[in-house]
Amino acid sequence: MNVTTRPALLDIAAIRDEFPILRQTIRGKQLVYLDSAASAQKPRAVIAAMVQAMESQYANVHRGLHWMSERTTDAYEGTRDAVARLLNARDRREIVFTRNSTEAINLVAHSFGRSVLRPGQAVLISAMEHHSNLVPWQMLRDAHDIELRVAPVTGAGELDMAGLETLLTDGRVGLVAITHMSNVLGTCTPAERIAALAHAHGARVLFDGSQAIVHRRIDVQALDADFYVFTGHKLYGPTGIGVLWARHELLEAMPPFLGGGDMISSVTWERSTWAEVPHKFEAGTPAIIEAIGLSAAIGFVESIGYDAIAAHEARLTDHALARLSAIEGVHVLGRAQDRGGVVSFTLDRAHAHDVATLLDRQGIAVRAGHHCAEPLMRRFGVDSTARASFGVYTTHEEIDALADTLARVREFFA
Amino acid sequence: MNVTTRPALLDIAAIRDEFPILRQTIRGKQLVYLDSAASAQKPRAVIAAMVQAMESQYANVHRGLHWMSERTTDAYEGTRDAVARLLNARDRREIVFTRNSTEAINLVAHSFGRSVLRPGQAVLISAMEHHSNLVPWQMLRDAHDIELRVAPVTGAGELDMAGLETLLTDGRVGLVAITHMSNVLGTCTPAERIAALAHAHGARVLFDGSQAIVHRRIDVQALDADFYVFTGHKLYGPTGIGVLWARHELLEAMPPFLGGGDMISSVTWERSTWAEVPHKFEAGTPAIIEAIGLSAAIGFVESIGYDAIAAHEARLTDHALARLSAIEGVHVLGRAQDRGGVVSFTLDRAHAHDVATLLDRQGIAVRAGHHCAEPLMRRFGVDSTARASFGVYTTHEEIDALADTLARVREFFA
Amino acid sequence: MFDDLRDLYQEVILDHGRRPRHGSRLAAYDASAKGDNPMCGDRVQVFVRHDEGGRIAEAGFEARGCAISVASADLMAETVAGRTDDEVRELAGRFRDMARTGEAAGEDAAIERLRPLAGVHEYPSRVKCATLPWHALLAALDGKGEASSE
Amino acid sequence: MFDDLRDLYQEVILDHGRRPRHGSRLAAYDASAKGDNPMCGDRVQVFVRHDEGGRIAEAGFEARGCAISVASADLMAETVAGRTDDEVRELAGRFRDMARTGEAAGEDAAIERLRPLAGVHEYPSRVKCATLPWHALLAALDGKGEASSE
Ligand SMILES: Cc1ncc(COP(=O)(O)O)c(C=O)c1O
Ligand SMILES: Cc1ncc(COP(=O)(O)O)c(C=O)c1O
Repeated sequence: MNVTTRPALLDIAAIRDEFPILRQTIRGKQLVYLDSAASAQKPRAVIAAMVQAMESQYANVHRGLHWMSERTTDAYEGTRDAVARLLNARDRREIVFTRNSTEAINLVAHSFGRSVLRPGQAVLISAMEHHSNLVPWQMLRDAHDIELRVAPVTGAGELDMAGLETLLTDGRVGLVAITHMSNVLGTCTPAERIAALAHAHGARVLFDGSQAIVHRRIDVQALDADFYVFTGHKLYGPTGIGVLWARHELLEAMPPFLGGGDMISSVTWERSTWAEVPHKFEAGTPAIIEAIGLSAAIGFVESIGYDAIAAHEARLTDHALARLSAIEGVHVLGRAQDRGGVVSFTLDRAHAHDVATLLDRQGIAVRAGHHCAEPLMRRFGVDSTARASFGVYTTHEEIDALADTLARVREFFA
Repeated sequence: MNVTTRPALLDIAAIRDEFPILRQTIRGKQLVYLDSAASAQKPRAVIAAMVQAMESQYANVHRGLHWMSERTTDAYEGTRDAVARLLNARDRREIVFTRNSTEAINLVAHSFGRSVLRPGQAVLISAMEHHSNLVPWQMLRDAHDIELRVAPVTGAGELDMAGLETLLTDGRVGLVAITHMSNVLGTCTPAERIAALAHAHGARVLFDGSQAIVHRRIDVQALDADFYVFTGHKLYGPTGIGVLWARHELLEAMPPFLGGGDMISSVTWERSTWAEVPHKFEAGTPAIIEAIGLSAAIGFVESIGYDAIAAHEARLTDHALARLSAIEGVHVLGRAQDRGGVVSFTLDRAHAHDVATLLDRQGIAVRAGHHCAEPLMRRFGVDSTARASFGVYTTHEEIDALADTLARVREFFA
Repeated sequence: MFDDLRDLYQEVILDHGRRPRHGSRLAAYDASAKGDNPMCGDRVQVFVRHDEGGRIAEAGFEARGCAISVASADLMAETVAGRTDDEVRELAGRFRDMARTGEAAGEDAAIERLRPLAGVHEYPSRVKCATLPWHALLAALDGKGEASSE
Repeated sequence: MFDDLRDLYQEVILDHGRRPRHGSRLAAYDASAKGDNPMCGDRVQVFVRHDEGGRIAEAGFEARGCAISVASADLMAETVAGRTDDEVRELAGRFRDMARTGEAAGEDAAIERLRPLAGVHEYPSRVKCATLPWHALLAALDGKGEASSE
C-alpha cells in the first residue's frame, strides 16, 4: 500500500508490444479486443514462462526427489508466495489453487457451507452477482436448508447498503458473498464497509474478486475479508488456474473438498488423515504449468503497477462513457461512482447480438448476452446487453473505433 | 479396432527430437527421465499449440459472438471430438473436461455417488488403487452410508478375480471402480472381464485409465465401460486438463457437481435449470488453452500409433525387468502377465529415497515413495519403493544407465 | 461499412426481425414448446394450431432474441401454415442444413421462402439463432415441452 | 561415481542410518510424538524420558525412513540427552538453520555432533528428512501428539 504520486501514464505502445495477439487482423481489419472482462489476452512473459517450464524444467510436483521435480515444485510453490504478496495475505498457506473463481466459490460452498454453516443459517449475496457466485449458493440452499438472501441493487447500479444491512439484522446470516466488482455494470462495491457490517452481525464475508483484481490493488487484510477468490485468465494469466484465499483458521476448520493424491497425510482402508493446509484442498496433480504462468502474469501486472493501471482504465472508462452516451439510442447500464473498466449498453431497435455481429465485422470484439448475470438483467429490465471491457492494452483510439462504428450500426438498424 | 501388423519400430531419435527438455543436463549429466508415470514430458506440438492459441487465437469460449471467441470455441470443442475419437465414444457429449483424473473421479463420487447410488449400496475398488481412486470413495462412505469394499490383489500383483466376484455376489455393489493399470506394479487389469462381472451383478463400472491410456488404445465401447477417466499431463499433454467419459444416459441422470457460469440453462433467484450434457458439468471458464494442448497431445500419440507405442514399451519393460532382476539385492514388485511400462523395486540395505537421491546425482530421475498407493505398499510389506517408468521417448540405453548406476548404488550402501 | 453483412441482414430479415407478423401467442393452440439458447439468452416459445385434416392452421411465437432469431421464427410461422407435421419435419431438416452450409436441397416454394436466412452459415455462432425456433417447433410437434438449441 | 555425495552421505550418517543406537521405543517415557512427511511417507515416533531435574535422561525413536532421517533421529537422540527442554529448543532452531543453509551458529559440542547433516542443505527435498525427527521431538516436548514436517 505504497501511496505513489507518480503520474501513472502507461507506455501503451510498449505494453501492446508485449501482447502478440494484438497484431492480429480479423477479416482484414485490425483486431480491437474489447472483451477483456470475459478473458484477458496473454503477455509474452506469461507465454514464455509456460514454454520455459515445458521445455526445460518440468516434472510432477511434491512427489519427486529428483532435480526436475524439485525445481518444478519450487516454481509452483513460488506462485503461492507471489499470490500471497499480491493479496497481502498474512501467510502463504492461506493460498489454495483452484481451476478458476467458480471452483473456488464451489469449494467454499461445499466445504465451509456444509460444515461451518448450519441448517437454518443464511447466505447473503447481491443482485449483481455472476452466476458463479449465485448458483453454488442455490445448490447449497437446496441441499442443506440454508436460506439464500439477495441484497438489492439501486437504479444507479450500486449495492443498496441499507438494504444489505436490513438483511443482516436478524443475525442468521452466516456468510456474505458479494462481488468486489460487477462484470456487467463495472460497479466496485465498498468491500471494507461490507466486511465491517458482516462482521458486526456475526457473518463471514467472501469477495468475488474476479474482476476487481484486474483493476486495483487488493489487500485482504485491509479489507478484513474472510475469503477472496479470483481467476487467472482475467489477470493476463493462463486458463485452468484460480485462487481461493481464506484465513488460515478457516481453512483449518474446513473439511477437504476433493479427495485424492497429494491431499492426504496417511491412508488406510479404514481412515485417511489430511495433509496440512493448503495441501488438503489441492487433490491430484495441480495445474503446474498454469501456476507458473500465473506467477509471470502477476509479475507483469506488478511491473506496471496498479496505480498506473487504475489511472489508465479510469481515463478509458470516462472516455467510453462520454463517447457512448453521446450516441443517440445508446443506453449505458449503471452509473456507479466507483467503477472499473467495464461498460454495458443497449441500442434502441437493435438486439445486442446483432450489434456484436456488426462490430465483429469491423474487427471489434465485444460481448453480448446476459453475461452470466441473468437476475441482474431482469433487475434492469433487459434481456441482454452489449459490453465493452478494457485491459492495460486498450487505447483511446479503440474506444473511438467502437463509438464511431456503433453510430453506423445504429443507422444500419434505423 | 484396426488390427495392424506393421513391425511397430519407433524412430526414437526423431521422437526424442520432439521433446526439447530431453536435451537438458542435470548437474552436468544428461537427463535420464524415468518418471513419466508421474507426469510425461511435452512434445513440441503441444507447446506450439498452446503458444499459438495464446499468440493468435484466444478469447473465452461459448460466450462470445466475435471471431476470436468463435475460433477458440471451435478449438476447445474440437478437443471434445478428438477425445471422443480417441476413446471410441458413441457421442461427443459423453466427454466432460475436468482438471485431472482426480477431479473426474470426485465428480462421479459426488454426482453419481450421492444421487444414483443409494445408502446401503457399496462401491468396490481394488487393493492397488491410487489414492485418487480411493479417498473420494472413503469420503462418500463416511458422508453417505455407502459401504467400501476392496478386492484383493495376488502376490504376483494381479487383481484377484475370484475375490472380486465374491464381493459382488450379494448384489449390493452399485459401482465397481478399478484402475485399468497400476501406477506402482504396472499391472494392467482385465477391464472387459471386470465390466462383464460388474454388469452381471447389477453394478456400474468405472475405470481409472490415468496410466493405461498412455500405453494402449482404449475403446470404451469394446470394454463396455460406464465411466472412464484419464488425465492430460500423463498423456504428453498439459497440466490442468483431464477427462471424464461416461455413458450419455448416466450423465443425463446425474445432477451437476459444481455450479456457476456456462453450466446453466436459465437462472432466477428461485431456481436454476441446467445446460445440456456435457456443459452442465463444466462450470466456469474451462481450461481452454490446456484443452487445445491436449488435442495436440492426442494428435502426437495417434501419429505414432498405439501399436508402435505398446511394442516399444513392452520391449523396454522386458529389458528393464531383465536388467534389474540381475542385480543382487534388487527386488521388483509384482510380476503380472499383462503389464505396462512401470517397474517398482526395492534395494536391500538402502531406502528408496536414498536410492533416488543417488540416481538423481547421475541425472537419472526416478520416483521414490508410496506413489499415492499406501494401502498397496502395506499389501506388499514395504514402506516405499523406487519406481522407473517409461514413455515413448525412453531408450534401452537409459535403462542400461539405470541398471549400471543401481549396481553402484548397491555398492555405496553395501 | 457493413456491405458484406447484407448477405446476413437482408432487407427481408431486418423487416421481419423488426415487425414480425406472427410474433404473438395464439388465442387457441394445440401444441407449444419453448426453445432456449443458454449461452446467449435467446428464448422463444412456439404455438401451433392444427386443422381437422391435421395440417397446421396457424403458427405463432413469442421471442426474445436478435433480428435473426425473430425473423427466422416469423418466416417459419409463415411457411409452415398449411403443411402437415411430416412435411414440416422434412423442411426443418433442409433448413438446418441450409443454415449450416448455405446450401439447401430442393427449390420448392417453402425453402425459397426461407432462403434469406442462408447467409447465417458464415456466422457459426449465429446459426443457432436461426435454428432455435425450428427446434422449438419440432419439440412442440413431438409433444415435448422444451427444446434446446444444442 | 558418487564422490560429490560424500558430503551428504558421510560415513557417520551411513553408519547411524544403518545401525541406529537409539532406534527403539523407550521402556518408560514421559513424552512422545509422531512426525510424518506425507509427501514421501517418512514417519518417526520420538520417545523422551526426563530426569528429576527436568533434563532429558534418554531419548529414543522408531522410524521408517531413509538413511538421512534415521541418522538424524539417532544423532538427535544422542545429542539431546542431558539437556533441558529449553536447550533442546534452541538447538533445534540452530539445527534447522543448518539443514537449510549449511551454516550453523555456534561451535559448541552439540552442534558439532550434528554437523555431519549440514550437507543436506544442497538437497532441498531431503531437508525435511533431516528435520522431521526434530519436529517430532519439539512436538513431544510441547505435549502435542503429532508434528508434521511442513
Ligand atoms: C493410476 C492413477 N490414478 C490416478 C492418478 C491421479 O492423476 P491426477 O493427479 O492427474 O489426477 C494417477 C497419477 O497420479 C495414477 O497413476
Ligand atoms: C464477477 C465474476 N465472477 C466470477 C466469474 C467466473 O470466473 P471463472 O469463469 O474464471 O470461474 C467471472 C467471469 O466469468 C466474473 O466476471
